[in-house]
Amino acid sequence: MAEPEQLTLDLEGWEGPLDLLLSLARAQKVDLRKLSILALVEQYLAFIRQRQTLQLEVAADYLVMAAWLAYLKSALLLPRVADDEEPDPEELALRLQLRLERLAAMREAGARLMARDRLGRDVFPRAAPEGLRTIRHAQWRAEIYDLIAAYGRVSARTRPVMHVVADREVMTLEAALARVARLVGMTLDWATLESFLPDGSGRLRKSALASSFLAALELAKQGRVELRQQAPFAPLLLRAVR
Amino acid sequence: MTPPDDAVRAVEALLFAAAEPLSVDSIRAYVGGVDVRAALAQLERDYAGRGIALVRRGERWHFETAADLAHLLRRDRDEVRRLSRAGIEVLAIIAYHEPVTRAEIEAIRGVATAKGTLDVLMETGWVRPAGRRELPGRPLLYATTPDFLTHFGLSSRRDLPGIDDLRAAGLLDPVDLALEEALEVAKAADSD
Amino acid sequence: MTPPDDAVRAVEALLFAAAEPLSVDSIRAYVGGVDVRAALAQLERDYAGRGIALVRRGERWHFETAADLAHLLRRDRDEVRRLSRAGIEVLAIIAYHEPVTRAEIEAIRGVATAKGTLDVLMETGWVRPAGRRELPGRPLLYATTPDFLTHFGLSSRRDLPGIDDLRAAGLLDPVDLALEEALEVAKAADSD
Repeated sequence: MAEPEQLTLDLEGWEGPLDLLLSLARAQKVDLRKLSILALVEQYLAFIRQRQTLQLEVAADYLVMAAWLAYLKSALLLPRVADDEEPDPEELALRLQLRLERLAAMREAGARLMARDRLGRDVFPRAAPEGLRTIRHAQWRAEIYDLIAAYGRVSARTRPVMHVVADREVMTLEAALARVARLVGMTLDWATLESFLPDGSGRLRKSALASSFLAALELAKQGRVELRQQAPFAPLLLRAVR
Repeated sequence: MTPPDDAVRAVEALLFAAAEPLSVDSIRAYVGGVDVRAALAQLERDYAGRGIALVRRGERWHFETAADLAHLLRRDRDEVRRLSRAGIEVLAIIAYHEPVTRAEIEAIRGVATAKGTLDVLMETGWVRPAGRRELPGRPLLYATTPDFLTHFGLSSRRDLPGIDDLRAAGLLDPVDLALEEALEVAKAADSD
Repeated sequence: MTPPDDAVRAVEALLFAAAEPLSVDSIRAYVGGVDVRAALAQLERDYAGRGIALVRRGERWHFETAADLAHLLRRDRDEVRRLSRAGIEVLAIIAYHEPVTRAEIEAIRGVATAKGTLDVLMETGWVRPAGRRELPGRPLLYATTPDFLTHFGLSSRRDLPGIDDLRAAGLLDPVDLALEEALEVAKAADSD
């Protein structure tokens, strides 16, 4: 039967119904393998009944266990009926016993574990080890392809304007203006526009002709040269203004 | 002490200076081409019976103070985390059954395990997730860590107190399996 | 080692576990009525020539790693590292344009270049400072090193493919795309 002092214990003190059952089993002071399951069941039911008569709240899982144990008790007490539908009460009792043994084994194992010489409590490592250091050396790697591809990428991003200009031979208006203004002062006579052009290939010559023509018009507007043309498409002549 | 050779001195200095236990491989990474295992064996002999001991914890080695001097050195301030009863029980179940799912832990304890209990155990560094069980829902498995062995002074899990007896008694087998075996035994006895 | 007596073992363990060097008095406070000085003298003899040494600093005692083994406590490890995209671009610009200032690199890349990028390149050993440009502020010039040529398998910088080679290899494709786009736009404008 439940011992009076256990009744004063709070249910919160147990980690669930199995824990309570194990505590009661321990009170039988026998090897769990020789435990009287019937006696244990009666203790549990008595304990729960006591709690209820005291009108204390009993957690649902304790009541579920109580109901199951009440069923087990009646099955164990009543004569066996050969019936495959009903689980064998001996087997149910055995299962409960096995569970209690396993929980008891783990509880004891936990206690033995905690009682070992524990690092930082009973045995100690060095409190102030020098420590080990790993010095990492970077081994830098890059492939030549990465390098030239990167340069291609940079060039692709920034070069288009530069390379278009470099590819074309042109004479700018400023250059033509300077050249024509300089050359026209070196002769007193009429001279054709073509004679002011620099030597060079066809493309540069075309560009220079167009620029020099514009330069001639600009210089005429400024009153620095005179222009003369005998007929449409005839050579364009220019002369410095005195 | 016997004057040690260079390899023994090197391993000794290294383990002494290390902030945590070292595996044979990491010792070798520092000291180079010496017979590390032979040096460890020599050190174990050199330190036998002294105030400091060379111990193996899992695959890692370290020096610690001799266990029998605990009474001189014991510090019981809050340096060692105090586990709750549930925490101790869950740690024991994981250590003796690993790898184990939470459902398996709960089957043994007969009670739902608060999430916080496993969290605390993981925070101590003694328990780690260890993959998943190939079952519906792929539940997470838990196992102990090398730090667990270090903290509890175990050379390996085989050193867990009483584990051989528990295994021999079938107390580490699930209840269903144990039940079947018990019934077999009973049947065999009947048929005699 | 000679099997030590209890006093020696106690002092040994205590000094090993202590966070700082201990005076004879504080050792005595822990280990009680033993001859601490005799124990220290014995330990000094025991550890002579080992990987660990008992040393006295002023009036305090502690264990430390033997001085001649300090070099073992560090391990060198090579790690292969790759340059970032910015790093390789800056390196390429230096290689093609050297000697070149940071401002010039930025002008060519069209992007501001972090100081760290040049630092990393100098760390690789492929780039070196190469004097200063005689401009206001005297900006530092950068150039490649002989190691650069070695690493990239070049006998001289002239081996680097020129712009025409790059174009032929399709490495300037983005330019052609940009050009085509510009022409498309011009054509569309004409047809209006």
